[in-house]
Amino acid sequence: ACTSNTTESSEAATGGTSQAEAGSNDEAGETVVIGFSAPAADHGWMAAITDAAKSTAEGYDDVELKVAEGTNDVNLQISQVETFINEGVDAIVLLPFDGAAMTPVALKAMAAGIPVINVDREFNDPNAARVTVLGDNYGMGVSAGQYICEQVGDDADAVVAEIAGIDSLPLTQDRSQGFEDALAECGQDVDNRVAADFTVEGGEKAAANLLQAAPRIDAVWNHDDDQGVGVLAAIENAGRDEFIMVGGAGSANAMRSIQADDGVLKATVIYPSTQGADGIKLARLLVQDKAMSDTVEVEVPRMLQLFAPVVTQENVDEFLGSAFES
Amino acid sequence: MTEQPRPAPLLEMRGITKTFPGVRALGGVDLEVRAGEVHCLLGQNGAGKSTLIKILSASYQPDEGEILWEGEPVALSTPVAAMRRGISTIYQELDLVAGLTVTENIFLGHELSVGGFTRAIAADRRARALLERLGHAEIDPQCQVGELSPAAQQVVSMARALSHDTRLLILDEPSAVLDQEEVRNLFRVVRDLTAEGVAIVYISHRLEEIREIGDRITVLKDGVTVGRNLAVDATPTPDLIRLMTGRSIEYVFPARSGAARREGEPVLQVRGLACPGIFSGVDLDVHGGEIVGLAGLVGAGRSEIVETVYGARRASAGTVTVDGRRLRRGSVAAAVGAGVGLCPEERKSQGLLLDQSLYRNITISSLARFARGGFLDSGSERRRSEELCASLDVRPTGVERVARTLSGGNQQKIVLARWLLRECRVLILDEPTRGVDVGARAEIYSLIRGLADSGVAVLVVSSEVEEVLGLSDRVLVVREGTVVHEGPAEDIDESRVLDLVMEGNVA
Amino acid sequence: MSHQEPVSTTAAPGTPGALPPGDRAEGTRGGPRAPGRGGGAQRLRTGMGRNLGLVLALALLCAAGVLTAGDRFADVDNVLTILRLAAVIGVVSVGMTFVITGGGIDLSVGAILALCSVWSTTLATQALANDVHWIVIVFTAVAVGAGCGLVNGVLIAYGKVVPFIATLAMLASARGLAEIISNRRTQIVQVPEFRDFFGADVLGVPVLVLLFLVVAALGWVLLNKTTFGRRTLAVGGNPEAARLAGIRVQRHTVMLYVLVGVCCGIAAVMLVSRTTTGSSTHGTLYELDAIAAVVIGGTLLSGGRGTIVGTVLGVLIFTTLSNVFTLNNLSISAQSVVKGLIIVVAVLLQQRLAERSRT
Amino acid sequence: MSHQEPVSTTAAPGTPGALPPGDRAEGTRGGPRAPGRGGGAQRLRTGMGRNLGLVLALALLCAAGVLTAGDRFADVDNVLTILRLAAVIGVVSVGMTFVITGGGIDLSVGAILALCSVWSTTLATQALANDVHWIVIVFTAVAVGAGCGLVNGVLIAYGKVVPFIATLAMLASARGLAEIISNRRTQIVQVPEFRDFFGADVLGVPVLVLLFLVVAALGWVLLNKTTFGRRTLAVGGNPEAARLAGIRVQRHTVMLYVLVGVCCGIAAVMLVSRTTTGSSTHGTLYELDAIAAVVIGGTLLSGGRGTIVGTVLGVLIFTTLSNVFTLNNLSISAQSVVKGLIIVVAVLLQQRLAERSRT
Ligand SMILES: Nc1ncnc2c1ncn2[C@@H]1O[C@H](COP(=O)(O)OP(=O)(O)OP(=O)(O)O)[C@@H](O)[C@H]1O
Ligand SMILES: Nc1ncnc2c1ncn2[C@@H]1O[C@H](COP(=O)(O)OP(=O)(O)OP(=O)(O)O)[C@@H](O)[C@H]1O
Ligand SMILES: O[C@@H]1[C@H](O)[C@H](O)CO[C@H]1O
Ligand SMILES: [Mg+2]
Ligand SMILES: [Mg+2]
Repeated sequence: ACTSNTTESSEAATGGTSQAEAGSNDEAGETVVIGFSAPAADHGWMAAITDAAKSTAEGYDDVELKVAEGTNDVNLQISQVETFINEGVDAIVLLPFDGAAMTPVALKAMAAGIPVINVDREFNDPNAARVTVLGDNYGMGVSAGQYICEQVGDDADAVVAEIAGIDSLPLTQDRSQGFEDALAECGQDVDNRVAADFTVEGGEKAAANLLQAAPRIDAVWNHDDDQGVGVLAAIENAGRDEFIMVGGAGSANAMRSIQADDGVLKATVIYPSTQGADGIKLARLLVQDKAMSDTVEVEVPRMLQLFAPVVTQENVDEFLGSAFES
Repeated sequence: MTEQPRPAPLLEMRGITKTFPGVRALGGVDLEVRAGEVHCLLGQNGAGKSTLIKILSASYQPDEGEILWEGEPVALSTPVAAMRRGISTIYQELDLVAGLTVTENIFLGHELSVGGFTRAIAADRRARALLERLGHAEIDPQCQVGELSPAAQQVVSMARALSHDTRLLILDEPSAVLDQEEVRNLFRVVRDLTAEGVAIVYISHRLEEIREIGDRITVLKDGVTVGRNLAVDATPTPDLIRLMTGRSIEYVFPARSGAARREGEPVLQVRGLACPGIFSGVDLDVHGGEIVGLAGLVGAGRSEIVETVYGARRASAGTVTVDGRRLRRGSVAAAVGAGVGLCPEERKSQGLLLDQSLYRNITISSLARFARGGFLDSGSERRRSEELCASLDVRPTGVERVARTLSGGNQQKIVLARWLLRECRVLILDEPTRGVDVGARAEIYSLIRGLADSGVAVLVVSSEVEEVLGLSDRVLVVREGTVVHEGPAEDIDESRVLDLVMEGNVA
Repeated sequence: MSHQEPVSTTAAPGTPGALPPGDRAEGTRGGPRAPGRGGGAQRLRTGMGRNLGLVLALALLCAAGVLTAGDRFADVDNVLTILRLAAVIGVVSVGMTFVITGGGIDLSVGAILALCSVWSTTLATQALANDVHWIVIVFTAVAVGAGCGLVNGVLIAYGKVVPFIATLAMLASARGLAEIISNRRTQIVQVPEFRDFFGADVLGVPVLVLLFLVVAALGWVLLNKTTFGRRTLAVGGNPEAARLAGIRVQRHTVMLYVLVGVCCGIAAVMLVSRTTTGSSTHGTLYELDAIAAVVIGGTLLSGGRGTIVGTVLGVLIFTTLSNVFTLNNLSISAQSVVKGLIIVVAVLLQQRLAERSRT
Repeated sequence: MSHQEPVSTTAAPGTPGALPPGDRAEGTRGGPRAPGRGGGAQRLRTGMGRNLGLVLALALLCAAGVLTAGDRFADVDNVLTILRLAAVIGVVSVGMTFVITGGGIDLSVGAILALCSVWSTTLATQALANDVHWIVIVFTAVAVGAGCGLVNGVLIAYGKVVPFIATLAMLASARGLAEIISNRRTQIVQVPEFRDFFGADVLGVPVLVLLFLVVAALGWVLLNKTTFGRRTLAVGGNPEAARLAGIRVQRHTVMLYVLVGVCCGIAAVMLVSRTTTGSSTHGTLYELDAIAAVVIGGTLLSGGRGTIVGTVLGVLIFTTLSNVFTLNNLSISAQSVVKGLIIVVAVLLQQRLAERSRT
């Protein structure tokens, strides 16, 4: 039931009050109560998700947003959704800590007639969500891999390294898989791989060790720009600059650095932090029984998969406006 | 007292040795105990008494030697094995679980139960019966043991021993925490038991008790048996002391120097001190050079009074002045700063850093003296501590030793050494000779007197009336938190003190 | 004997030789109790004084819930939501109460739970459960939990490794193993009977909540009415005295860790049924939550005193707190700050009340 | 000391009614040592026996590093990398050693570090530091750390809240506050002098590593050579006896928590310079890492005995471990499993060696 690959990301700026397309959809309707639950904001991207969702909701007079405590405990997150169901909210925007684990309670909400908008980490039952908004994790890996292929070419000795995010998340594995597959296309593979935890500190630690493990590197892909701040600090501490680095997620910091071309970071692949905000908008449309005005469909589509473009110095200006401040 | 018939002794221990790292606690000890007798084990602090009985109760394993039970060699490998044979022990350090009730402690390890479920009511009933038999029906079986006085805890330990089918009961310094009335009660129980054929091994430093209750005596010295199966009636006290110490010391108190002690301002002055529910209206003067004793029953509140004087408890009313300066209420640091020292009643829990070396225990209250700008000169700490230990005859020697490994009496000396080092103006001693042997007692007495003579004001609490009277210049008798008598020690005798503490209706 | 009988006294700052080490840890350690005041042990002994503060704290929380969220809080469904949330961590906490009462600690509960959840939901186990009976899943989870507990217990009791360190090592190993077994992928439960059984209600009460109640009740009986419980208190309060009383302290210690392991297994089954998944990330930081609930409940962190009722109240306080937060839409960061404050206030309150109830 | 010095002896299993909780926690808790076997307290007393196991464990690890990664391991840069990684957690662990030796525990170190890092890198502070001197950043971090420590200490010493609970509450509150202050954004340090100073090398040794060495050396002197250290041991060993010996136990306890707070402040400065950022996510789970390093090092978890050298060795073991793993490209999951095993083996080894060195 996939509908489209809209390039939505550039539209819903972090600022929230979306200035673009002030079509009839933005006219106030009946008040919509939306419950929002996401994992703990233990890194900048996740914090940005919640912040963008909140400010988007604030931009509408007809949206009342209830934000539950961010948590990495699925047991607690389930009970938060149960609370929303008990309260009888109009819609639930859910970024699950673990998609599969949150599926039963999402099904319960749907059964209770409350539409669920699934963001970022996918449920394992299509009936558990009315709409799914996904980043393209596999695609991110592919984009990063292709960019690196272009840069290192078919140099058989090239050393490619990867600094992954939290290794136990399915999305990390998707990203790594995409990266590996794209590299294989040009005869490369990952020579050194470490995993961090999406935090600055974790990135610094992992990178410091990685740089020791690999005395010479040609290209690095770092999954996440939050941890990227730490990765760059470690690279600077080690005084290394013989390689290029590609980031992930697309923070404003990273883009500014790409723009200034002041270091090894040459590109980043976008994973929009506005997915939560998209979720809020879609929830509002659903409840108010509106459609997406740019499609001809009468109903909001089932699934929205966001695009993972590569940002380089050439096109960075296009993306900087929508990037998240980590 | 009556000679038993001939069959093999109930218990024989032969050539028992036990070595701890660096210390040979037992170097070949023999002991023979017959059913129905009270067999006394005598010896100085550190002679090895507690170690021997711990081997008997299988808390330790001997390095060498054999144990015969009714003539048969036995291996006592676990405490349970010893208990099965009917050996029950009341340790010098009470071994109760403070958080459990009296009943729970009595039946710990052999609970009355059906299918794993405890039978609380039946156990309470039996506990009550045991306590009654011990003459302490007033102890509530439901009470938590941690709330009981040491004396009452002792009774609980006894009840626990009796809850087993006991054939040999070991008592390691049971009277140390008891007053005279309670000792009498203990002896009654002991006689009942021996009449039933139970054998008793009795350890005490109080020779008069041994005279009263004992049948035969084994004397240990430096971990070897030096006196074997001596009949109590036939062995004069000086002989016993000579066996134990190698010297002949009398149980004597140093002479009072008698000079004008009460002149001038008292060093320690207490006025109207009160602590709700415990004591009230306590006035107290101690002059430099004077020893003042507090007599009374266990539980009369003497420890609380001295602890409050010391600032370890907060008074609700009253003042304490030292050399004319008023002490801040409830502050030990203020008292110590003003030159007051306290040897607390419970040396293990209140006095010692058990897992630290002796010198650290001794210097802890005088650190400033060994420090320059906060940095310690531990060399001179050690040297001063060595000197003090030598002068107090602490054994074994070596100030790097860990306090825990010392025998009870020697631990007491370490606490004393702490305050000797500090050179106090006022020294408060709560039960200073509890668990201390005859030889060391005499030394401690003369040490206390020597301190007083050098101008220190000394306040002594003791449950041994004889000790209070013999040691002090002036005596205060405390009953239920009130001072009921005050006067020179020469003017009062033991029976009068007992009258006062029991009835207490005279001035 | 006359009324000044020492036996009936309260205790004794003057006779602290007898104070259990436990008491020190609560009262004295890091600051002695005020002179003339009783120590924690006796202070909190009476059922009333002991739990009064907790009940009050919970009542205040509920009042706050009703005031701020009205009917949305005081609603059967909402109460059931709170109880369902409490159930998983509650079962773990009951087990933790035993270990702590017995003088130990277990930092590995969350990791063991994860390992149990993963092991019992691997495809092989599920295939077996499909063929045989879903009870295979339950059995696997509990057996894995017991096994981990056994390892902990043996290391601690016989290997003489400090509990903190032994269980910290288990934390790392069990979570690593869970990741390896699951290949870091969430395991989805396919056995419908399993899901049906645990997802059901009995007379309107969810099976999960019933399970929690049963475990808590069994725990209460075990701790308070059996020789096992009695010995746990003794082993935690004074292990040497326990040994001299003939209790096999080492064996008992092993049993305590197996017990908490079994509780983790049960909790794993509950979480698997609630999420329909096994995952190596399940139960993260449950160790801190469980220990906090147990200690807030009044069990002595140093052993020798334990209370199941207190633990259950402690768990309910934390879960109700989360619920009230969710209902009130507080800022996420403010929630943590408030949580910290509430913990401190609850403990201080409980101490003051218990002290008053003594006098 | 002659070699049969009883200082290195076993504890008296026969007198354990009086065992301090300290000793129990290591030896007896959760399983008494066998009769005639040593308790922790004296066994590990001599410098040699005490640290031999640790040195050996570290040597084995290094051997493994050289064998598997050859020159990449035994390389000056790599050693400096390990030391730099060790520096931040090392400073925290030195502070933790004092708190634990003094009978407490601090679960809030990571959160305090985060709060210090965030507070000292807010725009206002940075603007101030730009105008005045970068030392403002350092000063702010240390002052915030000391303030948090003061709150912990007062709650514990005067409020009589158990250290575990008081610092757990601080953990939640400090991290929440850090999120509020930073608005959950990473604060990037703009003051170049700050970065230059801490990023520099002195004779080839990074300033961060030097700082760590200085803190460790000061800690060693403070613990072993001063009245403060001696009192810390007394307060941790037997608080009641310490009080009756005239030590102001409550005040001392407060100072210990302030001390660890200051260490967190210093560590925050180090981490800020290393990552060039302040963040509310800094220092996550440092509490467990620090406690593990301290306890592996040989400090008694229940107080009364502490060793800075052991702590430093403990920290080095953990950081070397993750370095060796990364050099070998091992998966994180395998790392966790092996980490758990190594913790246990190191502790068991240390015990056996220490026991042998006694006899
Ligand atoms: N914490 C307390 N609260 C209330 N009353 C107490 C407390 N501690 C002790 N008491 C009371 O104080 C009195 C004195 O106690 P204690 O047994 O210490 O006296 P003592 O004369 O020092 O006896 P001993 O010779 O055993 O040292 C007892 O009657 C007891 O009831
Ligand atoms: N665990 C131990 N480690 C080392 N030495 C010990 C240990 N236990 C006892 N000792 C030593 O063994 C000797 C005998 O001690 P024990 O406790 O048996 O003496 P005691 O006769 O009971 O003395 P007291 O009358 O003072 O109680 C002492 O020198 C003591 O220091
Ligand atoms: O949590 C993750 C990471 O922050 C990543 O950078 C984007 O995807 C989110 O789900
Ligand atoms: Mg003895
Ligand atoms: Mg007394």
